[in-house]
Amino acid sequence: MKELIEKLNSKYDLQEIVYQRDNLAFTAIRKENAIDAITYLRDYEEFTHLVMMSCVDWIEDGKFQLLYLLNSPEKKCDIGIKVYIDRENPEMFSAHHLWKSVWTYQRELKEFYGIDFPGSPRVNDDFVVEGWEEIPFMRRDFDTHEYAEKTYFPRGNRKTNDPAEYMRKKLYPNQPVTAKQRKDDK
Amino acid sequence: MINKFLGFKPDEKLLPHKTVTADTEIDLSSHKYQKIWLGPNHPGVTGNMAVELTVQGNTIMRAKTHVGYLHRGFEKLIERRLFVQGFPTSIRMCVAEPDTNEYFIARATEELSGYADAVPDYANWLRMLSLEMARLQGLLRGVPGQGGTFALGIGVQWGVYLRDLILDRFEELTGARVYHMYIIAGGVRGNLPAGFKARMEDNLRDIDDFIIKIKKLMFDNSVFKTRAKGLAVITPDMVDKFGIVGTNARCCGVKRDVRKDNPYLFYEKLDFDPPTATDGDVYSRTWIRWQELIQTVDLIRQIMAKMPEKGDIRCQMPNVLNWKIPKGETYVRLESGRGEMGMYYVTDGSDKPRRINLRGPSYNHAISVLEHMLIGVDVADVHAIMVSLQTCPPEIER
Amino acid sequence: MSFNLKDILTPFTAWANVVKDPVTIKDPFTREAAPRYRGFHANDVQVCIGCGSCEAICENQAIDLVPIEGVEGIETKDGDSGLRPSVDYGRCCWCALCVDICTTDSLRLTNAYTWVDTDADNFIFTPGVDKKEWDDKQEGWRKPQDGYEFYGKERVHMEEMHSPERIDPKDSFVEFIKGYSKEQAQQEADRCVSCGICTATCPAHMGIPEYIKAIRNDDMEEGMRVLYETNPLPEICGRICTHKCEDVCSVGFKDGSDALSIRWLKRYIADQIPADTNQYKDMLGTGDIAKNDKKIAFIGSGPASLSAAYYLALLGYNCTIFEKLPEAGGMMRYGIPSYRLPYDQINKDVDYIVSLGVEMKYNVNIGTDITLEQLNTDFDAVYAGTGLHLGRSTRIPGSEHANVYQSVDLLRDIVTGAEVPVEKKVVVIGGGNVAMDITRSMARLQMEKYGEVNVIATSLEDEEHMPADREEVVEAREENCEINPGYGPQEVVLKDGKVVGLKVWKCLSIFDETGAFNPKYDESDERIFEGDMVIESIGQGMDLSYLSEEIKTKIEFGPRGRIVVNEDWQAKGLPWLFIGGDIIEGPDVIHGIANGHRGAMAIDQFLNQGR
Amino acid sequence: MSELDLNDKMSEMLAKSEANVKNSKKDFTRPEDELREVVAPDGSIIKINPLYDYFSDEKPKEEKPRNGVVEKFLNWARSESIWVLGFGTGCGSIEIPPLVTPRFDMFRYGVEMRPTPRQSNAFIISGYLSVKTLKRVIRTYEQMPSPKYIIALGSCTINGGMYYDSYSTINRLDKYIPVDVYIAGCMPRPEALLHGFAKLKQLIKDGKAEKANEYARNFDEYKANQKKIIKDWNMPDYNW
Repeated sequence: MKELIEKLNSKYDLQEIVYQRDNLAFTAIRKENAIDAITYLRDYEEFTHLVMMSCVDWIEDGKFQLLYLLNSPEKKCDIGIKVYIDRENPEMFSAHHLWKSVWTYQRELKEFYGIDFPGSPRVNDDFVVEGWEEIPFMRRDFDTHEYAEKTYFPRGNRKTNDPAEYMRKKLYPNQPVTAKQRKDDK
Repeated sequence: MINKFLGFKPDEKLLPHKTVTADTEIDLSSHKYQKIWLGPNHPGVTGNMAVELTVQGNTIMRAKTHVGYLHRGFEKLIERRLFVQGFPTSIRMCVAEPDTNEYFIARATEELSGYADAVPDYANWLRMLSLEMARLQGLLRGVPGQGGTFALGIGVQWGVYLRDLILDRFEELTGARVYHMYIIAGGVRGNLPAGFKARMEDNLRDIDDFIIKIKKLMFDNSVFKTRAKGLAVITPDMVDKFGIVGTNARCCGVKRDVRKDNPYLFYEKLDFDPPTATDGDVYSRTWIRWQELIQTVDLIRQIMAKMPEKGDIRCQMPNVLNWKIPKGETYVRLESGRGEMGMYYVTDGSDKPRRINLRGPSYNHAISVLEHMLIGVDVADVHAIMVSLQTCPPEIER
Repeated sequence: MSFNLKDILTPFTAWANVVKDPVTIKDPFTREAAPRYRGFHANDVQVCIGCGSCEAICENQAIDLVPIEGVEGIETKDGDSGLRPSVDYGRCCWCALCVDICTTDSLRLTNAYTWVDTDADNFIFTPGVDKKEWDDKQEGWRKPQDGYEFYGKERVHMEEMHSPERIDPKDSFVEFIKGYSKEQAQQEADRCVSCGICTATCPAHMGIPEYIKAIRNDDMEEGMRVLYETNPLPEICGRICTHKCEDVCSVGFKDGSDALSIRWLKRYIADQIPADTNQYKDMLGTGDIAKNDKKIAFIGSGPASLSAAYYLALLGYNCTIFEKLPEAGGMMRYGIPSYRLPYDQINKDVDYIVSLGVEMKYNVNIGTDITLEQLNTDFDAVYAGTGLHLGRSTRIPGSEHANVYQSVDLLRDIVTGAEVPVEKKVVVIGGGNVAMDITRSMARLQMEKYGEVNVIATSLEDEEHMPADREEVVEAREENCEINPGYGPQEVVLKDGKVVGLKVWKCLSIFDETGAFNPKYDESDERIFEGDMVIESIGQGMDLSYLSEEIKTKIEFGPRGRIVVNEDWQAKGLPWLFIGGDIIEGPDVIHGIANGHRGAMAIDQFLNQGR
Repeated sequence: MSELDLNDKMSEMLAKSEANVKNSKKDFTRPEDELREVVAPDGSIIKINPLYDYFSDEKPKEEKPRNGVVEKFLNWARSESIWVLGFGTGCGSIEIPPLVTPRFDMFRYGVEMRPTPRQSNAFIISGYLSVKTLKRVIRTYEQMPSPKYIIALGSCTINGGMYYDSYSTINRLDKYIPVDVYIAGCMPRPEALLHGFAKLKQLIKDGKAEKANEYARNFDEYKANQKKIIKDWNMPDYNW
């Protein structure tokens, strides 16, 4: 595993390398090198099985992190290739020519995160939702709870109490201490 | 089909899928083709999904899978929940074998927070037991279900009954029939009840009996053979190209089994060899699953014999309400009844996961593989192919 | 495709099932679920304390906390929020995490599973309050045992000096509880379930879950901000608070689990910040406060006055504290031995308050050096936060003897450095914290003087009802003091004009049926505790000598001689005189701090009325 | 060119031709291809392509109960033949197979599964409904002949269940289609489902299972609610 990563590093100048387990490593690679590296791993290093493609929204850094998780059935180890792309107008090179399953993932990422993969077949088709009008729902800045409350109106026959506040009023009636408590008591 | 059955040999050239090749232009306005939707409201479709078929006569020219009818946004919801709250939510991602998802969440959080080695052995054996029981109940639905797609309803009646007996055992062990919520970070949520092994053994004996009956019913059945053999062949070169895993890969001789390749829990201590076949068609896939049924019964017996009599069920973990996990990411996988399942788990140092992503085998099987397989097939065989690929829509759309 | 006859005939073996017994369940409607099945909720509302952990852990927001006031047959108890969980079966997923985290083990799931209704609004109920047919079912999911815990049950042990060395004359009055390390504090803080019952119970309503959270996040400055919001004496309170919060802590509710050591965690936060008033000011954002022209005088520098002065100083008032004794702190300094509360920690808290512009005037005796009326004319308002500095006597025969002392006097003398009489054998009367303080102080002094400990403490209350904190009693015993609870003093035995012992009778009961103080004794069980001196420590009285006779006629006195105050802490009859601290609440530092804070708010309101 | 790539090529061509059909201005000359004129719900007259003709312009009608004994007899008959549509909308449908098979055997109570809405009178909403499924459920429900009943399973149909904060699933089923019987549980056991059927039978016998008529009466309100959340309303208002 280590030698392989070293080899990859000399070839593609990896950005971060994390050995999560003996047989699992994550590494970040530059966007322009990514497809090249993945093709290399597939064709020359026996990483023939694409386990999954995924994406993480690092909104605080303004980045999307794409993940190509490759598995080598021969070496029985996995390598996760991470690619950071800008959150503004996110776009990534399509890898649909490498595996048949890739275009489904890319279609999913397009819908879930709004990442475009030019050239990928059917990438603009609806995947799981119909007629979605908000921002892509898997982005961190989409608040699903707020959206659900506003759209699907839950039943209104419920009310809860904070034990601390309720009990304080019971034990020390009309004896607020902090400004917030004074406000509450009024 | 009846012609085939009675030995008539129709002119092969007249069959549409033989005359229409991939080069032929398909012009929908020509009125030669028709679009039909199979599902979501269709009793034969596996779960709530749809296949949009473009057919000429009885032959499928083109298929498109439509999913999303069961989309609940789990991955988004779990990002809003504490680590301990994630697992009751996550298991709903897969109704056929929910225990697998419990294991992912538990295992990933343990690994990322450094508790992976602290889980008691006894708890790990119990985890393995519940995972194998889940595989067994899935197979008890799946194997006869394949017969069901060829109108052999009786097998389903037996299988579902026996599955119910396993669910009774689950109920005893875990407290629920379908969504067990048993494997929790740090261990499991209950001890083996008194007399469990004996009752389980009783059920396993019934299943042994069923295994022989179902062989006679399905695999020695000329109808089943005629229809299943040669149908929807997976070739070894397709396996990596489409990301085919599990029994669907093993049916064409590519031996892929996470339990052997990347052993987890105590699978190294068990004696088993995943079955393989060479034909790659619906028949051999079902045949492998039937063999796996035998093997799973054997594995459960082995687990019950080898597991310690008692032990701790959970290690001491941080307070679940305040539990934070340092920044990190991992991928955990296991072999479910449908093949390799896995979960990509990212944490960012807060008390909630940053991202989880489930990799279900159906993601590829039901979309790219199925759409490829259905071309040139009779409409009547669609269900058989879907069931034989073990499509499970909830794990596609999550 | 070839097929043979066998393949056509074998499937017909399925017909063999025709002669088999059917597997159908005859009556599925009454079928019982498994004993561990997770069905519908049941709650033992008498045991439940309404801590809300179930609400916190529910991932579906299915649980609400609703009041049970007015529900028949349910009484709330100490540390009971008066709320009970109500479950929305339009949300529940029956994962039973609520059961597993329940701090009282009162919540469980029965194995009932049938609830059919035509109205969706009916699926909300309060288990145990709304009667359901499954309430009496015993089968179902309960929290698994055998080491399955969602939070740590045991308190993290705190380093301390052990008995022989802690009464070793070398450092007998050095603080012997060492405080938590960072790891220990975080581990202890991790046990908190953030229910807030402590906050409600604490007279000062300290944000306990919030500062414990700050410990978990290792953010001491945030912790200090939370502390100072309601309590300006964290170092002091972190050591000697009577921690009513720990008594009601939901984590320690069950047998075999310890309450969170909230007091030590508070001390941990305060200890992490060095005694540097500038750093305090930066941290708490009190660097520049706009002063106004109002002046307030404080009588006494105990917790109530310090707390009131602090919060008023923050609002820009000019505060002056008049203290009879040479240093600030009141009973905290002069009533509590330094092995429990070292002086530098008192100074740390006081120094910060002084740095905010609070003026301290020591050795000023109100009433003699300056009259209260004079204060009224010089200042806009006066706050009296004096403590209980007068010892009470048992008034038993022989108690007027010179070798019979009052514990408060002795404790004060120890602090001021005056000569303290130490005899070889000492008997202490009293079972409260002050009695323990004097017992243990005498033990240390005896050790210093004679090299051995010979102190006997006795109290009316029996072992279980001793008012002192449990750990005080245990630690006193560790220090070789003899604690003999359950005896009533009858006479100081004199021989040749010298004290030789204390005659006691076994006490059977302290209060009579009406609840009045009327102890009953077993006269046959008489003992004599030998001793050369007797120290009385049965409670303290207040010293109101600073009130002139004229003022005394203007204000009202309630039971036990306490000054009656209105809800704005003003003495009835004298709106400019605000009262707080032990003289209205009894001896308790946190009460003092709390009503000091409330008094400050009342003074602020009083002085701002005109504007 | 391998077979796999050929399939891809075929897909591309098919997609192209689909686009052609959608954009084509070609007149359909055959009689069955002629455009049909209908009155839309808003009163306007529109022309629709017979290929996409799923238009119905009649609102559902309330069914008035018949006279005393006749209605009683009919209700008894209805209650003893509950034909359930085999549409597994959510995870609760995993508990349907045990009911259909010998162990719980619901046939003995007169409950049977049917493959098409035209033959069924009961619809089990087995748990959560994503908006995408809701659209299909509404169409299916409207295609079922009256009298028809809805059984809702689990928390999700009552108040959103564990997906209360999901952007994709609805919270309250009764806002969109009328529900006769709710069964609590996540998911309800087969036995609980049988209890649900028993309750439904009782309601039918008592003549209280009138939710289909309620749907017809408050049709506009239901439609408004449905349209509020189904963003691409590319289906007709009347589906029968």
